[in-house]
Amino acid sequence: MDSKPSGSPATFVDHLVVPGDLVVDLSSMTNQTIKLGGGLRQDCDAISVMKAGKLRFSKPNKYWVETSQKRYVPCVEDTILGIVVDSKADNFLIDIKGPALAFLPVLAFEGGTRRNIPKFEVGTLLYVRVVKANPGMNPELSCTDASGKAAEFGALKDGYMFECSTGLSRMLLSSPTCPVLDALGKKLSFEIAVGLNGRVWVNANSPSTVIIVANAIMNSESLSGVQQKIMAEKLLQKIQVNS
Amino acid sequence: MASKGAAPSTYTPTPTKKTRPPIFSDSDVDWLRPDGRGFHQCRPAFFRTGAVNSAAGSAYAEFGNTKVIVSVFGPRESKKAMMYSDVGRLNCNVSYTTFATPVRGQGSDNKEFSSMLHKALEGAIMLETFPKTTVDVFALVLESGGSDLPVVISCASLALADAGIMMYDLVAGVSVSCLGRNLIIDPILEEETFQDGSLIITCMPSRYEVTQLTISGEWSTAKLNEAMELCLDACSKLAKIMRSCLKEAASASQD
Amino acid sequence: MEIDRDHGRSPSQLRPLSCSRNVLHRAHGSASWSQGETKVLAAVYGPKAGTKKNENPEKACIEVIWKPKTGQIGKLEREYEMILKRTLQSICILTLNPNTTTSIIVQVVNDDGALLVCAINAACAALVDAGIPMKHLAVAICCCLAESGYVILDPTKLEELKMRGFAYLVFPNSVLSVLPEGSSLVEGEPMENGIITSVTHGVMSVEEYLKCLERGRAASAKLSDFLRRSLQSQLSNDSSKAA
Amino acid sequence: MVGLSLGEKHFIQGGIDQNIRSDGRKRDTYRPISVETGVIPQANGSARIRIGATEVIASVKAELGRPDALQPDQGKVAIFVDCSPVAEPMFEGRGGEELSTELSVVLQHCLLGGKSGAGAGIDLSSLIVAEGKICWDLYIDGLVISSDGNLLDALGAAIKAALSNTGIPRVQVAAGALGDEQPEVDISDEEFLQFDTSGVPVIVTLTKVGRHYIVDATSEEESQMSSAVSVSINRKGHICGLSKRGSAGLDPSVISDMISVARHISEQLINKLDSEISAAEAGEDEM
Amino acid sequence: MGVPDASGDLSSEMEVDAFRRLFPLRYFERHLSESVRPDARPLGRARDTTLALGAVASAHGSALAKIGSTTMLAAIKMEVMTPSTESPDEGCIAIDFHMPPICSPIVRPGRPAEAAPVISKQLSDTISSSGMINLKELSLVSGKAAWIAYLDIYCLDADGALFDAALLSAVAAFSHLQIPIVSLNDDGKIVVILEEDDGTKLEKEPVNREKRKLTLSSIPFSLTCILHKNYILADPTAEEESIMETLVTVGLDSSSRLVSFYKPGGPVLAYTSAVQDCVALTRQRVKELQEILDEAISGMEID
Repeated sequence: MDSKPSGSPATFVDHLVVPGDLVVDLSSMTNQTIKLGGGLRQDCDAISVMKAGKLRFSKPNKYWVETSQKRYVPCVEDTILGIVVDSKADNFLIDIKGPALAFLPVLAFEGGTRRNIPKFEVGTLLYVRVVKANPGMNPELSCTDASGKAAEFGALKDGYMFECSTGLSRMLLSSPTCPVLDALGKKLSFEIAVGLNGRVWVNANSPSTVIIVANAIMNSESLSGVQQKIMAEKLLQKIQVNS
Repeated sequence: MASKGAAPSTYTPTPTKKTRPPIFSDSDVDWLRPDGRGFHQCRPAFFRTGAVNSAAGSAYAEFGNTKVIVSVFGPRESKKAMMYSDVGRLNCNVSYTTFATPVRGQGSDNKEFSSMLHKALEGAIMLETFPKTTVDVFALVLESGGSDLPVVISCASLALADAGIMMYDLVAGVSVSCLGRNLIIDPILEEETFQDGSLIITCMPSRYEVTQLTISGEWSTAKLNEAMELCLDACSKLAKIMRSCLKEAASASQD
Repeated sequence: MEIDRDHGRSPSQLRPLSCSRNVLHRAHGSASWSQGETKVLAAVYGPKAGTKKNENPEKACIEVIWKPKTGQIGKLEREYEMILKRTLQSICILTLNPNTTTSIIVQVVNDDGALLVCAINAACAALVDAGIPMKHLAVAICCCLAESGYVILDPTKLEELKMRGFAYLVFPNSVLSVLPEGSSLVEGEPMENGIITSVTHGVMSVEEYLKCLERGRAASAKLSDFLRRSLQSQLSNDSSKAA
Repeated sequence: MVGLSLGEKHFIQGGIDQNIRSDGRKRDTYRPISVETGVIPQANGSARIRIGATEVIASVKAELGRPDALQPDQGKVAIFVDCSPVAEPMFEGRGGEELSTELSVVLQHCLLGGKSGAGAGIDLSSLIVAEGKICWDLYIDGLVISSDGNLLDALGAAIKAALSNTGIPRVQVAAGALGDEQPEVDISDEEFLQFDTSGVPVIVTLTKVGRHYIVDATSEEESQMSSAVSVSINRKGHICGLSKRGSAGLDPSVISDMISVARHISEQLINKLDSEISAAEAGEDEM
Repeated sequence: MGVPDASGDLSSEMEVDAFRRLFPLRYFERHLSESVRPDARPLGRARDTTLALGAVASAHGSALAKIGSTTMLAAIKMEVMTPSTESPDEGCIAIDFHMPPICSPIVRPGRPAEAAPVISKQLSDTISSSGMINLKELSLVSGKAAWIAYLDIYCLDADGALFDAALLSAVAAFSHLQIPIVSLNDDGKIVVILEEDDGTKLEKEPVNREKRKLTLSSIPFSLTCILHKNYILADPTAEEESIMETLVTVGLDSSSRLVSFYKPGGPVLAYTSAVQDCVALTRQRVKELQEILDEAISGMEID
């Protein structure tokens, strides 16, 4: 753990914190702006934790608490997997595992106009981006990136979707590539889309590959990096023996 | 403490000697009413408005042992998801306390009285002055001493006036019991138990209009007319008392 | 005067505690908490959209449903629901998810004394598991007064029958802080743990109540240590893989 | 509810003003009445009444029970009305509850007399088996099958018909029961006692539309009413009950007038009903 | 935190009523900083309290208590029950607290108020813990018959501090309670002996000639306080309760023993000093309430 100057929160970085812990004392920090991420709040001069998890710090001044839940609280710029539950004249209503349904405006597609409104059946799985997440309003989604390009956003056809905790989905997206995906990717070819809201979609040529990948990911829910690797390799060995 | 689970069966001890019902035989005209009133004499009426602070309007009425509180709330949004209506809704509810009746009751809502109260007041309220909204009239009978419904109705119209709900007129209610050959006005609980017939009139005295009339038991035309006369007369007297109560409250608030 | 307790417990010794999180698959957060033979299971669902009638839509609404071991709920359970609801409302940050409802279902598994405090502890752990934003954690403790005026903590059902007074106390967890010792003054008062919730049964003198308070406060430190440790041990499983 | 255009409303009101209603009737004529008795074999008595498109069924069930402590020499009668969703989709679920309670209450007032039991259409003391110990409890149930106005009159007539159709088994009380003990009874399944229904009143509802009042209003006409008075009158011409509906107030003199009109009409109605009932009973016997 | 500042600027130009509705907390804090409450009370003073005994003629004991505009009507009806086998010579008390729709705009018919069962439970807990009533006094014939006292409390007007008013009306109803004289008849049933029969020939010896009044030892009273920042407000109104949510109810009996210290959550934590302050306020209040009760009882005896 690198020690930092000025009565700083260094002692808690990368430690597990629980709600109520005061982790940063602003009065002892002079002339420094800090940025707070999820799970932290400011209470006068003290920064306190409101969700249990691991306190993270990223240079120069970002703090957040890494948490893992079954519910998703929308946050701007998150990429997530949503399911169409209804379509209205102006919006699709999308379930994103959050407290409220999200709106996906029918024009929020690359080159979207009134004339080429896409048709989505109820139940369609979409890879989308959160563009608005204000308390008291339904969150708003978009199927384009910030420059208006479709990028990879849009409907996901075929494949298999399963749910996991938000912590696991964040781990899958982390860089460098997480051990389980790394191990699987060396032996199998498959497509994967991970939503930060705890939804993962997998597609491959053979159904057995999809099943292996999905199980490997679900099993890694509470495993450490090394354990993940071992677990994935064991699974892969099994199919190689069988085939 | 309070027995949990299987509640033991309890009973109210009754007097040793069965008090036989007072028999008002047809020939006997000279009996006295239990409270010493004349046949055509009402109990002294006491009204007070503003009994409940948290309500928009309220009134308390006491006729002998009959004690009633009525609160009026609104006009406020309709809780029942109703269709659009260009007139207001009136919602009435009458309930009894568990100790209102001589035998400990359940203190439940009285659906019959609730609907009667509604019918008696409906015609007097200018419902078109508060479209889309509801006025709630809730009555609680603290103690039942006979003629409960007419007292509730009179008290409710006073509470409505206290709440500033627009009305054509106050509504006064009076009942008459028929016991044998005699007509007695404003019966008490004991008299009601043995009555052969009853007649309840609620009316708007200054307009001389009957808003509600309920008769049960067998009546000849002559007796019916006599009873109606009696009631209407009492209603107009009652309305005077109600009016003076409102005036008093108004002048007190001005001071 | 000493009081003999089962298994040679000392008066302020708590029964063995155990807590496990994420015990239910479908709930968004869950925890089971046991103190000796008393065991309570709590499940959290939400936040869901919308608040109930008569609740402030500008805040999150908390709903508590008490499920007794057998039979239907009566006045006692309604009181427990109300106490739990008020207690949890005061530790959660309600302004963050306005117009949502979070339901907490408390299932009694076994009652061997100190049921209410066990339920509060279970509910608190379940809220952490669900990632509901919280100001701080709460720990609950049951103090009893024997006829002789002696205070014992965390009674069993058998001991409860012999007691003349009970105080159920809820404290915030001890604050782990970066602030230097002594500087943390709350409006002129030294930092001592205030009471979140207090419910008493039976008669006692005011001095006896204050004694209970003091003993409860001392024990609450032990409890919050345990809560922190149990939350951390389970968190570390999740998070270490990312490391 | 009935949805009417402004023109239709004027047409109905205008017709009533000119004493010719939209179905050709005068203000004081009933629609054709048909009576059928014994429609529910399981009940002790039952009848179906059709007045125009309004159709109701009444059934009477008798059970042995204990008399009230206050009135040890009388049996008990309870009247309940149910509005079937068949009659109107609005009655689905709890929708008909309000109307059902209202109808039940009015019928109880009109048929059961005062609290002491005086003036009741049914002689309550004839229901007693052993004083203070056993009596018959009559459960009278009304069912609205099709509703086209004037439900009260129809229900009143149906109950009257059902009561005259009712046979109550003869009961033998075993002697020798003492004190608080409940005596043993022997219910005969052959001998039945008939009710004396001559005292059962009929209900005449006068509906005030505009300045006039009409009998036997259809639901279209009822939607135009300002108020209605239902009077229950027995053969002697005595008033046995009265209840008022509708929001508008009425002048007392108008009420007196309405009562005397109702009394006049009730004579015709009672005769008409009696002949229909006896015809129906005769018809049933033949079958 | 832009809102309070903005309101501060506005307050000079805004009408008092509008200010009260828009920024209720700010409005109250303004008053509190001047150590006064919107109804002109000092912080620690309870509202005017009145007590009338014997308000319900059909009950055996009754009382009407008013604290400010919070009004409670309590009535006791005595019925006879067979005592349980565990305690054959004890009677029983059944307490029920009702909030009929007349008392508050929040309560609607058919949907009972959430608070009602909780207050019922608190009342029976407080009355039983205080040991005010000796249940043995309610026994009639050991193992055969005992009184069950049905105490029903109706809230007629809800304007804060419901529990305090309910408890006051309950203890007052018990002190007004007159137990009817009864005897045992041949069927083993308890029957009432009418007053006028007294003195003349009695068919049966009454079983409870001496036990017409309950001896009430150590009567409990309570005071609800609001904790807000460092302020303690005694006897809050409904408006105050809705704005400042931390409530503490302290119950003390006449010998100053604590029968209840009830603080269900709330954003403000109670420190030991606040606990002591609340208890001290309650001590004062108990003296006042005891006087009010004594006065009401002596008023009855003169009549």
